[in-house]
Amino acid sequence: MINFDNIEQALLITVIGVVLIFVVLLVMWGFMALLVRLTAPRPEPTEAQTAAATSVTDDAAVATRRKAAVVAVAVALAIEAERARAAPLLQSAPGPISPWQATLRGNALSRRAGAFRRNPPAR
Amino acid sequence: MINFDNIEQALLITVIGVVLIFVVLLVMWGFMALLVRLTAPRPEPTEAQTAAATSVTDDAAVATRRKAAVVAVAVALAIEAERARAAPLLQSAPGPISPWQATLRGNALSRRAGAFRRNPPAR
Amino acid sequence: MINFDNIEQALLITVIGVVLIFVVLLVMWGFMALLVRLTAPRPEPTEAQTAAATSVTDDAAVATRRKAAVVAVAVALAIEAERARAAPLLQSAPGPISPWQATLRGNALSRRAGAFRRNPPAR
Amino acid sequence: MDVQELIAVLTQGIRAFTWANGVMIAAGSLLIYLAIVRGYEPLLLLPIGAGCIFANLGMSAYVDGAWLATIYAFGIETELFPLLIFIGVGAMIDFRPLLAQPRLVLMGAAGQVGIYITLLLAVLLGFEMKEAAAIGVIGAIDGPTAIFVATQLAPHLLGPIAVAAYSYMSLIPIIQPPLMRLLTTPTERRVRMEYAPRPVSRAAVLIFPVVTTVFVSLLAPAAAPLIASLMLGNLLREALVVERLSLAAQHEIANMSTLFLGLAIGATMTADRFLYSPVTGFQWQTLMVLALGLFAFVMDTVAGLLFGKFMYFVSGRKINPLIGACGISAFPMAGRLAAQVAQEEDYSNFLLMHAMGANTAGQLGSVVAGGLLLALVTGIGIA
Amino acid sequence: MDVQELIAVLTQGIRAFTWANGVMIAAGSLLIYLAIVRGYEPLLLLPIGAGCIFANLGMSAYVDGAWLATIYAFGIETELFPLLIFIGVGAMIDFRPLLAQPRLVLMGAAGQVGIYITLLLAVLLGFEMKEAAAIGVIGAIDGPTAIFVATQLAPHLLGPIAVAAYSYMSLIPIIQPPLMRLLTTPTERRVRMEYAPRPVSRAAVLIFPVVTTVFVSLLAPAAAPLIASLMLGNLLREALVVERLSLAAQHEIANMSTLFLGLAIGATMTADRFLYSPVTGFQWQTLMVLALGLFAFVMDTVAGLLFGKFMYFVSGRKINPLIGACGISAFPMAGRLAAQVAQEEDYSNFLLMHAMGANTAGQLGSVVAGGLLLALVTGIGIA
Amino acid sequence: MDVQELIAVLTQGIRAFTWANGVMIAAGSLLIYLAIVRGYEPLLLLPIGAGCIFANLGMSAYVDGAWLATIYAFGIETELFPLLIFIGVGAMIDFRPLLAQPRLVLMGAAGQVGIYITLLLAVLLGFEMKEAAAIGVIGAIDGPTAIFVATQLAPHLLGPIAVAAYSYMSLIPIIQPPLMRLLTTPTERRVRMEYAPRPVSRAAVLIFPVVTTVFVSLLAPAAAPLIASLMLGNLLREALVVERLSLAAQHEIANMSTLFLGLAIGATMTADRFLYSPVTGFQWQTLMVLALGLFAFVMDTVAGLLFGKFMYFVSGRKINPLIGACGISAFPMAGRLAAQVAQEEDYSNFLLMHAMGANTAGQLGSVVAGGLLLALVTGIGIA
Ligand code: NA
Ligand code: NA
Ligand code: NA
Repeated sequence: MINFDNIEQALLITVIGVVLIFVVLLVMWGFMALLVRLTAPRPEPTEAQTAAATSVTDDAAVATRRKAAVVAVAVALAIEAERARAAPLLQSAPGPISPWQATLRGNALSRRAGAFRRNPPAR
Repeated sequence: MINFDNIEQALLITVIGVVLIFVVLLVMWGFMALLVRLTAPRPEPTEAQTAAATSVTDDAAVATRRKAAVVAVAVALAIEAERARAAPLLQSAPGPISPWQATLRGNALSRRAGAFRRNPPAR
Repeated sequence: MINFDNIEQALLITVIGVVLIFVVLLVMWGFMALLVRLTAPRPEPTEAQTAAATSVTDDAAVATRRKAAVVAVAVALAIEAERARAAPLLQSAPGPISPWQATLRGNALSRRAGAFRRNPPAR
Repeated sequence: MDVQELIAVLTQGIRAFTWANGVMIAAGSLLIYLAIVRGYEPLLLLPIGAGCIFANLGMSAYVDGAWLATIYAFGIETELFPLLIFIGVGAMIDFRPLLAQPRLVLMGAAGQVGIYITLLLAVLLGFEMKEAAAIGVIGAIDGPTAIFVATQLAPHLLGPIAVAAYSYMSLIPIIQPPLMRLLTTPTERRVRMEYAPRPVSRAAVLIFPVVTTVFVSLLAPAAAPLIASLMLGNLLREALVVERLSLAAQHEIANMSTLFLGLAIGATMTADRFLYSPVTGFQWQTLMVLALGLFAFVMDTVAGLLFGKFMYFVSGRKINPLIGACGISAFPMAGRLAAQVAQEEDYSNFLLMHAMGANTAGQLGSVVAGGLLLALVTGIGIA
Repeated sequence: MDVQELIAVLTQGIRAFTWANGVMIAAGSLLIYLAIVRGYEPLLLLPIGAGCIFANLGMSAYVDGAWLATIYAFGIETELFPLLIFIGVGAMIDFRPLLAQPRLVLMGAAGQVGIYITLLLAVLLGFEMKEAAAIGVIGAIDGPTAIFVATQLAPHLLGPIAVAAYSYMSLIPIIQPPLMRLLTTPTERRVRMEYAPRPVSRAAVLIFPVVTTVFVSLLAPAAAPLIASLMLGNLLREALVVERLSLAAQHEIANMSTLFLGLAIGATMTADRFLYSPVTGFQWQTLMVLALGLFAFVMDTVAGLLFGKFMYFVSGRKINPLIGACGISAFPMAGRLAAQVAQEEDYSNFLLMHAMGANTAGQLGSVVAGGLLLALVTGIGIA
Repeated sequence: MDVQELIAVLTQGIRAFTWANGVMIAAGSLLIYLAIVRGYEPLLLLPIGAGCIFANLGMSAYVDGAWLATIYAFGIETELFPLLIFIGVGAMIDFRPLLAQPRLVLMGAAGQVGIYITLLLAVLLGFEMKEAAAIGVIGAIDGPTAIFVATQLAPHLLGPIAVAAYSYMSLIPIIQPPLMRLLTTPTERRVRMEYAPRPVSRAAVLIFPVVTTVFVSLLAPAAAPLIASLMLGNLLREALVVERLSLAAQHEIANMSTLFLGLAIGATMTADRFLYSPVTGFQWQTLMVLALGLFAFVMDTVAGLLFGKFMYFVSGRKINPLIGACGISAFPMAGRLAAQVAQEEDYSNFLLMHAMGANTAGQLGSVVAGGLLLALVTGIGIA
């Protein structure tokens, strides 16, 4: 029942297929690296940036700032991902909120902003 | 011009058709009754429910409550029916409110929320 | 290479085509004028209208009012045109605002409303 | 290119135009007028009216390659449009009132009797059996069912059948109340019905559409696509986890299908098939279909009310006979109407839940009756 | 499976790729660039650009069974997409400014003269009559009309015609103002037009689309689908009772048709038909179509302005000749542009209402002109 | 019409019904149960389940002219539905995390190895090469890719393949974590990855989809429609100027395609092809496809994790091997899952950006792998 020709062919396809997918994606790597490098926005350090760059020198501070950035990005990404799933929530997608949701959120924001202004909203 | 074969057949179809529709829907009755009975949520009387059940004993009160319930349901249903017609309004359907509606409602609520007026939201 | 038959035909088509388009649109002019005239709302001058008509007599005032009307209409039309382009904004079109837009607008309005707080918005 | 040829080309449209086309354009305009000014089922009568006008300006469903013919082939011949609309209808129906009072389902049987009485009358008037059945199905008082059945039995009558179905449907508030008052006594109309429904669990609401589809499809395979699409829509609604699809069914899909269905049906209403053909003369069958359609509506209501009276006696005067009139389908107008007429007699009498139960039963009954009719007429091989 | 065969399979894509494909992909990318960065009619040029790229990667509209060929067959060959877009366009147009000042309708005739001048020039350049007419119709300055006519007269030129129509349309703000300033004097541009329109009743607004459909369809049956779909959309808009359908026409239907129309048209832009064929060499006609298209835009504007000047004299200097430039269609850009140029001369001169009236007249005129052209060219049986 | 004939007509549905149909209806109901109650990919499993039930009630994709057959012919045979869904998917993907860390793209290669291991096993189990490849492509762990490839290689296995693809996809949170814990050490899972991405310019984000389409289409023409539709969607998203089209792709088009795709695929699951045929007996291949599909999921994850460990060593312990598991695709669940498992070990370890990068790489890899597989299997002319 086993067809050895088929198996040979399958093995061949497997080897070629696996090699090719790596080759293609390696090329993609190169292309993407190049693309991002070539189109990178020209670094025009403003005064503020320069100041920041010089003032923060110890590694710990850098690590902390990096972590904070990562957290922020992660949260943003997670929110984005959630949005992408429940796609109707995307950008100005149709019907993202019900009338009262909008109202209550506005309300909540107002109240929260009033009471805890020193403590920026937790999330 | 009148085709008696046709009329005979039409009569037959009429009789069979009317009988069958009743038979089918009778079976549906049985099925639905069974379905609702078999899947009924287990009655687990909580304390509050028991108390209510015992405290309301006179028929008039029961009737009044029933009527109230019916009114509520009727109103809800009518609203639902209206909604189904004007389908864009359904649940989180697209575009439930205009931008300014949302704004003004938020406004109204804020005003009502007068308590926090002194600290206007940061943004 | 030049086919004189074709050119003759093209000239003929041009003449006929240009004449016909004018003829058709001339007929449309007549039809439209007639349509608007025949279906015009019966003029039933109310007291207010009559009063206004008599009180404003000097040409300058008429011109001013006319200009104001034109401005209003022009602005309205321009808004309409914008809307028609960015059609998602039409009437109760899907997704006119994002949740946070709504919230922040409500917020902004609240703050602005601060000055006139004694006169809550009419609606 | 001489002058004569030129004139021939330019007058082509006018020369093809007949007085009958003119009358049909007037008829299409009338439908649009009724839709816009009178509010008669505008979502369907406006597109049908427009399609009718277009059909009589050379853009009928019978001109190969014309845009309305393309739409007709795409959605009517394949029967997709009525089914897609049914998915949307299913997503708008709540079967809880019916599940809570399952005996009301019988009302949905009585309300279909008019189908058969009309079929009989149509045969007597000389229509072929298939035509008679297609005309009778106007009595299902449910647009998509009528169109689905008529497309299979008598596509050449699709225009008048659809127009009858939808225009009388919008006349329900005019047709039914007089019959209600005629056939019931004030005492009967004042009957209050107990509302002590069984609680309907979520499981029941989810199992119901699935089992109903299986059951009806086995018993009336011809009705299978109708019941399947209706119940699919209902399942999308009740599943709660596929709101995207449920909303798509109710909006995008339903809106597009409704617009194109109306246009395509209107596009069948050419003068020579609807009014006057140079070959076969006046098309009397159009008027007869319209008249028989009205008859079907009346007969359905009468049968429903009489069955309501029967239930009134059988139940020991506990069932208000008015809800018999909801069994005709015409969801959800008939339901609200019965509740209103009951309140005319006694303002504190709330029948809405019962009326809506009977009304959804009518929706079920219409589909089943349509399928049985198809089976009986096509299955037995009547010419 | 030997190595050679394997290499053959894996290099299949690359071997089929020619330098001309590369150039076409660059052209497609340019269209996308113009759409995104310059904002040139992005809703159409982006899909056309993408379709052009795909077409040159083996996914053209001419590969049987390929996805873009399926979409092409579904919506372009049947002419459905431009008509569906027209339903949406109709639902966005307000004809009140035109109804209130019906004499402006003549502007819509003058703005079509460029169609015929371009046709003449194209014939002189050696194009077949049908091709010349299809190229001329770029001068209708209305995308769906151009595509509808070109599909029937010269489907092989659809790509360059659509690209010309849409890319020049987005260039209107660059093309028109210099011509306006060249052909009119400041005195003429400063003319203020009285705005004392007749009140337009709801009845007029509802009767207008119906009667216009009948009238234009009879006179130019070839234009019937265009005018019918445009006026259907307008009727949906003005009916007020079918907002669901009106919104569906403007959004769901218009968005999908626009996306797929763009893709399918782009998918006709294969290198061998657009740029260089190994068999027939360079496809000069592409460049000629693009050049003639620009010529058509200029000629339309010139004709419109000259007619505006004519009206200026005839009316006793009461009509501002600038609004003649709105008769070209290009709704609604041309209308707003004329009002702007007038305000450059005199900030307190408000022409917008008149300009929009002339602009909607141009929309009507474009459809009529397209239909008449089709009738004249196909009807008379020119090879 | 005698009684026997009548009974024959009325029992037609029941007589055609077999025990196998009953089992398939139960299976369809199970899919619906899993979709609604367990939340397993409800957007697809609910329509597939419904379609399966309908298919076993006489409305299969194989009944000429039936509504589901019409939908099948319209969107599955033409391959339009998966491609339209891909336009929507593309419009939801953000490639910035990948562009910022391009080396992660290799993860997307490793995660496709399961495709080939499964293909090998399927061949060993006696499947034809095309069938084996269609089964293997379940290992692409990407619904539209699997359906696109299976439609071309083995349409008769489309049902089980789609069910496997989507039901296991929803089981990712159950399948992957144990394998992650088994194949990696706590030390490895605690590796923190630096996040110092290059800034990604708008130009890069816009050029990326265009160049990727060109590159992949040239290398694997069979994958061209997949990559083209995915990247078209992404371009619509990133263009910002065509939000209408982007939203239409994500909502209207995606919703309708999803619903009809699910129904049409379910409609292929007739008892005689899926379970038991009176002619050929039990259809063991269904169970084998389901088992092989699970195997493919496991193998992909294993290969991804092992490659992750390889990268961990190669990079000097700077790459967390968990993100290897994201290369399987299953966008975006796999990405979030890896980040979660990493946080189980160390709450302050944020891997999400890297995981999402690898995950989008997996999406790319799936498409490329699917295309290469098609090329290798069909191109070389294996029977
Ligand atoms: Na009925
Ligand atoms: Na024009
Ligand atoms: Na994968």
